Amino acid sequence: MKKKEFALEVEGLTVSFDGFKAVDDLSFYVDEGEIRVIIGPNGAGKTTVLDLICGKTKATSGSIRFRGTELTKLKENEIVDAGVGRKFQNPSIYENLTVFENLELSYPKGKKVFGALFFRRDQEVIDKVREVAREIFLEEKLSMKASLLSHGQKQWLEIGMLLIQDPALMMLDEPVAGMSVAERKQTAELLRRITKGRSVIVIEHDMKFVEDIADRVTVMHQGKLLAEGSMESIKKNQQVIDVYLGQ
Amino acid sequence: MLSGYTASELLSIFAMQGFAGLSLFSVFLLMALGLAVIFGQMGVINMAHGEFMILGAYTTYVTSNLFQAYAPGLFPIYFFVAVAVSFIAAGALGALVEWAVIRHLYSRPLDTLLATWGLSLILQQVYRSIFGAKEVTVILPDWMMGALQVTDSIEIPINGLIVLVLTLIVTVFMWAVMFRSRLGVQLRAVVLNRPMAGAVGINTALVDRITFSFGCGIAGIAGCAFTMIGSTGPTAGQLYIVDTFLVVVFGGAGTLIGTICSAFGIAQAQSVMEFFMSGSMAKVITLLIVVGILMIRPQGLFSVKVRK
Amino acid sequence: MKSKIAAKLSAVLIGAALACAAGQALAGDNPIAVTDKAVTVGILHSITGTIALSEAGSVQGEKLAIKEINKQGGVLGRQIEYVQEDGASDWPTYSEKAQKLILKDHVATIFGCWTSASRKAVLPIVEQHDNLLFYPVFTEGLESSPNIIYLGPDATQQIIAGLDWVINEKKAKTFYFIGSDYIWPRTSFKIARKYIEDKGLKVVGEEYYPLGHTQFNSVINKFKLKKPDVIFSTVVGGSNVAFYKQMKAAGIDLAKEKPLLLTTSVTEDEVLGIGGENIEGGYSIMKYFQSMKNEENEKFVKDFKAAYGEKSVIGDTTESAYLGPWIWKAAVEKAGTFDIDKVRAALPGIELVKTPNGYVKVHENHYMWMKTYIGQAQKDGQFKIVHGSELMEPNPFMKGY
Amino acid sequence: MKTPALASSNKGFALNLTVLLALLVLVFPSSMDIFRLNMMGKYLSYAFVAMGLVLCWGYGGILSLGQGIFFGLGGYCMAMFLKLEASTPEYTASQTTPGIPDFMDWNQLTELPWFWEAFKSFPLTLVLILLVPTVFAYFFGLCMFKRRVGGVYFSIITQAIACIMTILIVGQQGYTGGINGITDLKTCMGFDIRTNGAKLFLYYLCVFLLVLAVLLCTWVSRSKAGRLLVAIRDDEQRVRFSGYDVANYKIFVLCFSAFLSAVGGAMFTLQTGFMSPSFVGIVASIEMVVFCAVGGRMSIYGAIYGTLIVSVAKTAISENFPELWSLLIGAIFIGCVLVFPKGLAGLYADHVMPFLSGLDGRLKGAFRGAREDREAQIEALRDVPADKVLLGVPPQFLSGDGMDGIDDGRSLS
Repeated sequence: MKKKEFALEVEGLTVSFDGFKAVDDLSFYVDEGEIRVIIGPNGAGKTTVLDLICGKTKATSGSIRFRGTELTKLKENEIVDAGVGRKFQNPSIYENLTVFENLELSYPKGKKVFGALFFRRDQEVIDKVREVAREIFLEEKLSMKASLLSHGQKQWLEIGMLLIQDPALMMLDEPVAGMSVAERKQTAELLRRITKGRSVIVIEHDMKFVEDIADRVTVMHQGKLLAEGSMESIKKNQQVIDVYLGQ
Repeated sequence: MLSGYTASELLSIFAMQGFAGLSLFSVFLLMALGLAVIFGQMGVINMAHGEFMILGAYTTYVTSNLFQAYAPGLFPIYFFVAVAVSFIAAGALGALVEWAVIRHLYSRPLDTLLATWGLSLILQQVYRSIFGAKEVTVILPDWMMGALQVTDSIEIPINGLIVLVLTLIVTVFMWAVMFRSRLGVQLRAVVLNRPMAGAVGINTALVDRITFSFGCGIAGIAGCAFTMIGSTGPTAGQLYIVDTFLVVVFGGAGTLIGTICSAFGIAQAQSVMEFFMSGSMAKVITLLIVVGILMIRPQGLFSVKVRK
Repeated sequence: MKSKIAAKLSAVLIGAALACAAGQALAGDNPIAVTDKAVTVGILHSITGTIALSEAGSVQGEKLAIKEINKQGGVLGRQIEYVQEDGASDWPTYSEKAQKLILKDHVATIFGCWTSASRKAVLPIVEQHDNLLFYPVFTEGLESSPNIIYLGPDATQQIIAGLDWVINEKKAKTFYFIGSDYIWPRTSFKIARKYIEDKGLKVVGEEYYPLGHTQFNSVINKFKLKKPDVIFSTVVGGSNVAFYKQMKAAGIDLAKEKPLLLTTSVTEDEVLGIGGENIEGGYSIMKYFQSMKNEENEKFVKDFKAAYGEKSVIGDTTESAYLGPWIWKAAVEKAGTFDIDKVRAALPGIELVKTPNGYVKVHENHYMWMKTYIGQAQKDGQFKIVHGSELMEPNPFMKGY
Repeated sequence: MKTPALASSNKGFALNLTVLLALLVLVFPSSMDIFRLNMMGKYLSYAFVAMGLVLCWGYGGILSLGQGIFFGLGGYCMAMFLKLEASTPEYTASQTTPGIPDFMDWNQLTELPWFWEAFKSFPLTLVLILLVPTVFAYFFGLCMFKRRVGGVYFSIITQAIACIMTILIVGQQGYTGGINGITDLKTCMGFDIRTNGAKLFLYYLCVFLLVLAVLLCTWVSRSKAGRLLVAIRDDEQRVRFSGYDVANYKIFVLCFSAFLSAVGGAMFTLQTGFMSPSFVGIVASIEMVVFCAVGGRMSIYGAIYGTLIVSVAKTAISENFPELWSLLIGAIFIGCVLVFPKGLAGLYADHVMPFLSGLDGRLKGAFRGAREDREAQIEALRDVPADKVLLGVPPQFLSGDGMDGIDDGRSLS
C-alpha cells in the first residue's frame, strides 16, 4: 500500500532538558490544508513541540519531516525558507520599528546580507505590505511604532508578519490570548480567511475557539500524545476529560 | 629534554610540577571566585576587579606595617588579620561603588563595562597618589616563606600551600553563602526574576549591594593572598583581568563548579605547556584552546540546557 | 537639489582649505626657548601606566640635578626651567609628547624615556627636528643616533663584566637564561651566549616570558631539573617581584649561591618592590649602586634623601638620569651656546671626573665610557659591591658578537 | 513622492555633513599649527574605529573589545610597506644583512620572511591593508557567530584574541618588531611623510577618507540591513524566525567595522610614522569603545565628535595636570555612562535639537505637521519604561543622525 503523503510528519520526537522529558516519543501527522489544534494542560509540552518544529529547540531524538524535508537538521531561517512560519505565545514583534517596517522585514525578499544592503522599497513591496495590513486591521497604523500598539494589535501584527511570508505550514501559539471579546471574533474571522490553502497548527485553550476552527485535535499530556481525533470524539474521551477538560 | 635524568629525579620534578599547576589553579580560582559572583550571578562586567584585588594587597601592606610598628610580637600572625581586613576594605569599597554607580546600570550590562573601566583608571591613580608609583613590598613572617621538604628532592613552597588552603576555605565559604544561606537564595531569586523577587518582599536593592560587596570582598582576599607571590603596585591589577574573565566565562557563568573546573583546566594546561615550551607560546596556546572550546560550547563548560 | 547645495558648499570648503594649507606648509623653523634669564628643557617619562613605577626614580634624578645646577647659577647664566610631560607607558604618546615639547615648548633638550620602545618612538622625532634626548637606562645598543645620549651601560658593558666575574671568581660552568620577552633581554642573551660558548662553557636553558607574567613555578622547576651554576635573569617590571618571591618560596636560597643568581635588571628601585629578603644573595651588574663609597655619592645620597624622603632609594637609572643634566650642562658650556648643533658637536669627549659612580666620558658613538660593578643584594635592599671592572668602552653594535 | 519626513531627514544629513566638513576642512586647519593639526589627523584615524563600532555595537549590539586588532593589522600592513621602503641597502649598510628592516637584523634574521615580500608593492599593500583585517574578521566572525557566541561572551573572547595577538606580536619580534613596534618610517613612494607639507596632505587625505566612511556608514545604516541589525540587537531570535540568517549579518557588520578600522590604522601609521603593538591590546580597544560611547553609540557623527573630544581632553588634561588626567578621564567615563548614556548625540538631540527646531518652526511653518507628529511620538514614548527607551532607539535621538530611515522616515503618504 502506498504510504499516504502528509504535509508534516512528526515521528518519535523526544527532547529532554537535563533528564526531564518535556516531549516524549511523540508522533503525529498533519495533512495538507488541515487545521490542527493542539490542546492540553499547562506543561504538557505543546509550546515545546512548536519550538522543535521551528528549530528554536533542538530535538534529542526523533524526526520532523515537512513535505519530505527533514527539519531537525536545519537552522531556524532555513526552516522558514522551507515554508514553516510561527507566531509566538507572547507577541514577538520588532518594538522599535514601525508597523510598516515590521511587515517589510518579514517580506521574503532581500534576505541575504547583500540583498538587504541593496534592498529597495519598490511599489511591489509597498502594495504587498498594504494588502497584508488591511487584512490584519492595521492599515491606519502603518507608520506607528509597534511598541505603541495594543496587545491585541500586536498579536495581529505578528500574524501579519507570518502572513506576508506566505508559509505552507503556519503555527500559531495561542493567537487569541489576552484579546477582548470583539477582538477574538475578528481574529477568528481573520484566521479562517488566512488558513485557506495551508496547513495550520494552533495551540489554544479557548474551547469555543477550538471548536470553531479545528479540523482535528491533538491532546498532549506530560509530553506524550493522549488522544487525537475530531473535537467531537475528543470531548467524549474519558482520559481527556480526566486530565484536561473536566477541570 | 628529559633524557639523562634518573627516574626518581623525574618523579620529583613531576610532583613539583603538579604542585605548580595546583598553585596556579588556586591563584586562578581565587581571582575568579569574586568575579563569579559579580559577573556570573549579577551580570556586572566588572573591569575594576583587578583594582579591588590590589586594594586587598595594599591593605595587607598597611596592616603589616602597622603590626611591625605597634605589635611586633604579633607579627607572625598578622596575615590572618590582613585577610579579614582586606575582605572588609574591598567589600566596603564595593558597597560604595555599587551605591554610586552599579545600581543604576543593572539593565545595561555592557555599560557596566565602561563605567568600571573608568573606575579602574580612577582607582589606579588613587593608589598611585597614596602609595607612590613604585611597587611596595609586603614583608611576610618567616614561617610563611621557604619550602616544605617532602622528600630529599621534592620541595613544596609553603606560600603555595597557604594560597591553596585559603582558596579552599574561601570556596567553601562562598558555596555556603550562595547555596546554604538566606542571602544566597534571595540573590538567586533576584537574579532570576527581579520584579518577582521584589514582589515577594525581598529587598532587591540591599541584596544587590551585599552581593556586589561580597564579590569585591573576595577579590580583596585574593589580593591579600597575592602579596605572597606577586607584585603590589598601582597597575598590577590589570595583569589579571583577562585571565580572570576567561576563567569565569570558560566555566560557564553562574556555576561555582564550572568556575572551579575551568580554573583547574586552564591552570594545568598552562603549567604543563610552560614546562615544555616558552612561556609566551604556552600562554598563547592556552588562550587559543580556551577560545576554541568556547566556540564549541558557547555557554561555557558547565551550563544547563534549560527549557525557555 | 539639496545634494547640489552640499556639493557647492564642499567645493567652497575645499578651496578655502587649500588656501589654509598653503599658509601652513610655509611655517617651519623651530627656535629654542632661551631668554636672558632662563632656558627650557623637557622631561618626558611615564608617571601613569604600567612603566610608571620604574620611571619614577628617573624623574626624581633629573629634577634634583636641575635644581642643583640652578642653585650653582644655572647654565651659561640661565636658570633651567623644565616642562614635564607624561608618556603614560604608551609609546605613541611618547612620540606625540616629544613633538609637543620640541614644537610647542621649544625645549633645548629632552631628558627622558625608559623602555627601548619609548626611545625608539622618540628617536625619529628628535632626529627630524634635530633636538637632543638624554636617555638614562641600560640598553641593548644596536643603535647610535646623533641626537641621543645613552647614559646607561650598554649590553656588553654590563654582561661581559658580569660574566667575566662569575666565570673567573665563581668558576661557573653552566648557565640558565630567563628574561622578559622583548628586545633588550634577547639581545643581552645573544651576547651572553656567544661569550659563554666561546669560552667553552654551556647555556642549558633560555626562556622568555611575556611582560607582566606572574607565574614562574614551571621555570623554577626547570632550574631544579637542570641545576645550572648560574641563573642569569633579565626579567623586568612587575614580573620581577613574582619571580623572586616564587624562587624564594620554592626553596632556592640565593645566598647559598647554588645556583648563583646574576641579573642585569635589578636595581635598588626594583628591590623596593621585590623585598630585600626575597633577593638577598643575588648579584646585580650595574654601573652604580647606592652603597658606593665616595665623596660625590655620599653627597648625592644625602641630597636625594633630603629632597625625596629618608626612605627613598637610588638605583642605577636614577643616577644615570641625574647625570643627564650635568653632562648637558658641560656640553653647553663647552659649546658656549644652547644651539643644538653646536652642543651636539661638543658632546663627544665630555668627561665628568667626579660623579657618584666615578669617572664617565661621552664616547663618539654617544654611549658612555664607564666602569661596571657587581653588587650582592642585602636584606636591607642595598647592594654590597664585590667587584669593579676596568673602565670599559661602550660597544653598542657589539662588534664581535 | 518625497514625504516631508524624508526631506527633513535628508536636510539633516546635509546639515550634519556640512558642519563636519566645515570643522575639519576650515576651522581646524585655519586655527591650528601643523603639529596640532597632525594630532587631529591622528585622532581622526581613531574615529574610523569608533564609526565602525557605531554600526557594530550601537546598531548590531555586538560589543567588540578587540577593534584594536583590526586597527593594528591595518596599521601594521602599512608600516611593513613603509619599513621596507625605509630599509634600503644604503641606509642599512651597517647591518649584518643590509636591505632588511633593522629589527630583523637585530634578531639574527638573514633574509626577508616570506610574508613580508608582498609589502614590497604599494598597490598590493593597499589591497592587503583592507583585506587582511577584513578576512580575519570574517573567519573570526564565522567561528563565533555561526556557533552563536554572543553578548558578553563575545566581548570577552575578543579581549582574549587581542591578548593573544599582542603576545604573538611582542613574542615574534624578529618578524614584527616586537614591543617596540615598527618605527622610524620615512617615506611613502618616495615622498617624505615627515615634512609639514606631507602631514598637511595626509590630514586632508584622512578627512577625505573619513567623509567617504561617513557616507558609507550612512548608507549601510539607512539600508534594510541597518534596520535588520537593530532588529537583531533587540531580538535576535525573532529575526531568525523572519527567515534571516542572523550570523551572516553579524559577520558582515564585524567585517565592515574591521574594514573601517583598518583604514584608520593605515592612516594612523602614515601620520605618525610608526605602529606599535599597544594598539592591538585591550587598553586601546576599550578606549575606542569609550570614544564611541561618549559620542553616542547610535550616532555616526557622534562617534567622530566623541573621538575628537575625548582625545583632545585627554591631551589637554595630561599636558596641564599630568598626574590627574587618569582621574578625570575615569570620571568622564563614569559620568558619561550614568548621566548621558546616549552620549553627545543624545545630549544634542535632547537639548539642542528641540531648541533649534523651535526656532526653525517659528521661521517656517511648512514642516510643522511632520514635527508635531514626531513630538507626539516622543510624548508617547515617555510612557514606555525607561530601560526600553535606553536600549531601544528613541526617535528624538535619531533625528538628524543619518539613521532617520529606521523610524520616522518613509511613511507612505
